[in-house]
Amino acid sequence: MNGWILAATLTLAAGLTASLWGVATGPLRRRVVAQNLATAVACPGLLLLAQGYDRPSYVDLALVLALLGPVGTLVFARLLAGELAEDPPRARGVTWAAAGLGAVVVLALCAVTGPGRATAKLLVTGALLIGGNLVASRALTGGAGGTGRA
Amino acid sequence: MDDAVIAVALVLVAACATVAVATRDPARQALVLSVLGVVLAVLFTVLQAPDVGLSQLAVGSALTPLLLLLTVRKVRRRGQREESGR
Amino acid sequence: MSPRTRLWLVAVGGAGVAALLVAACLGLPAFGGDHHPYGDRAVEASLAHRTANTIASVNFDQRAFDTLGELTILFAAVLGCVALLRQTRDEHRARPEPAEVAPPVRRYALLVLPVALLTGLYVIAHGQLSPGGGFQGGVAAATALHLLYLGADYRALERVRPVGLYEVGDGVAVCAYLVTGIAALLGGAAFLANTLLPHGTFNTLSSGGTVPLLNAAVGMEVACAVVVLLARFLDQAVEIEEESGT
Amino acid sequence: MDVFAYLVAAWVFLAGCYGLATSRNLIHAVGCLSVCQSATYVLLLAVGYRDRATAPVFSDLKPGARPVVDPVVQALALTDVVVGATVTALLLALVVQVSKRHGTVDPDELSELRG
Repeated sequence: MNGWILAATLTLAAGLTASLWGVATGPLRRRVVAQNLATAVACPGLLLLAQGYDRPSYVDLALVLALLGPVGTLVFARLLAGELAEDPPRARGVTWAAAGLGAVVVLALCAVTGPGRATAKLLVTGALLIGGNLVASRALTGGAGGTGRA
Repeated sequence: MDDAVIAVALVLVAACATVAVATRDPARQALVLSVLGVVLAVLFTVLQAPDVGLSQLAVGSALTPLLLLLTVRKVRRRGQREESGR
Repeated sequence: MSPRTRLWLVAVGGAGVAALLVAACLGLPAFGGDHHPYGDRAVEASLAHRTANTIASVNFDQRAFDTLGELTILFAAVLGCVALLRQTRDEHRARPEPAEVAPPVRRYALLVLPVALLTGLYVIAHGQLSPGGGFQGGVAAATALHLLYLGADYRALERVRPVGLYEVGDGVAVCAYLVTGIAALLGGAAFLANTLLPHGTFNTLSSGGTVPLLNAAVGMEVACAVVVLLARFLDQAVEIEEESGT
Repeated sequence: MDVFAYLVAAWVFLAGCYGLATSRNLIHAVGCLSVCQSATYVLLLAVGYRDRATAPVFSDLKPGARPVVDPVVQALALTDVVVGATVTALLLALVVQVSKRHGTVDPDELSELRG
């Protein structure tokens, strides 16, 4: 029995089911927030899996997701700006919950890993994840604003 | 324990693929496809294929949605112009 | 054909395929079985060539010819896109209006752009050691470049992205892959055989003989291909308008 | 669990095919095709999986310390993910052309135009 994999299973099952439900139903403003949530939940899940399988090299996946996931959300924020401006999303609660989850997971993993290059990588991943999701969520809730052209 | 996480990922992939097909509006389908990309990457990781997961993340999270949305925008822009031109 | 008949046809055909697929699934070796003769031999061959990432070894050493086929598909797909999405005579370019981007988004994009580019290069460079390689890193690096479109606007991206250069880079990368293969041929071995360079020390950046070279060629090819593809689509969606239009 | 993974792959493939056949929008059809593609990755990786094994990547693992899964199917899936994306791009370019020529992306309207 491996506690890390159990935690990853619970995180992924709950978080991704919620974001799948959100992305499948409801108005557009809920769907884009759910898409952002999928990134924010999958990234800590991948970090927990890397620890659970005892393979530090799996952290690369979380790093790439933390970088490109918010880029994907920014794509939606930019190209759907017209529709989103009519009915702007509200995502403060979800965003901060996801950011909190990311922070807790990264700190727990850092505590286990101990100082070194691996910890630095974890911290970078965590910073990119949390920063990226906050910015992406900001862009969705009207930050992209303006004319929504080009 | 490994089996449980694989089963969860498989069920998520099946559900997500079904939703992606059932979503008829291309822009909303692009959103579902981007979630499908993330879920597939998780499945590949638990099937111990991090290389494929990385590939899927790189392609599925930003590239495919961007291509789909740009096509939607081009086609819509044409459609709108024809509506107004008639 | 009326939609109703078509739906029936799909149902009948789908049921047939479903039955066959289920029968095939029941006949496959059980999931998670221990019998992988080909895989075990691939791992041994990879360790013999001192390549730490077996998947990179399969891609760029044991089945390098297969990867050449994949590269050809990639190249052909990009060529097709460029031909299909070129600017025709009855279309003209309209200057897109500059977009207004919220300051935090702009700062984020400019801050993350170099980090993402570096990560892409890291993923390519460590392809033969840790998970990653030319295919993944190339896509990541090329996507990162488009943060400039998201963070600023399309004209900012156009300034730092001479598409012609990337088109040339795409061709050069395919040629580099072929030249590496032919060099092995000239050295008296088979096409794309990994005999050109010493295999090096296990688990270092220079290990694996020609694997890092082919890996870098693929990384360049994929990155250039994605940039060219997205450039064509962005042109169509943002800039090009028909003459009769607005 | 013995065949569940294979059945999921079959389900994803059939769902994609259903979407392709009943699609009213070519962009949606291209999306369904990419769902079909992902079914092949699931099937390939499921065939290569081995219980209680780990990835055959030895940068942080001593060779022989743990059983490893099959790398060959992973290499096949890996290249196809990226190449599949560019083929999707080619199809989308065709859709853009169709919309330019015929002014619609509904396959039913397109067949009416022709006949």
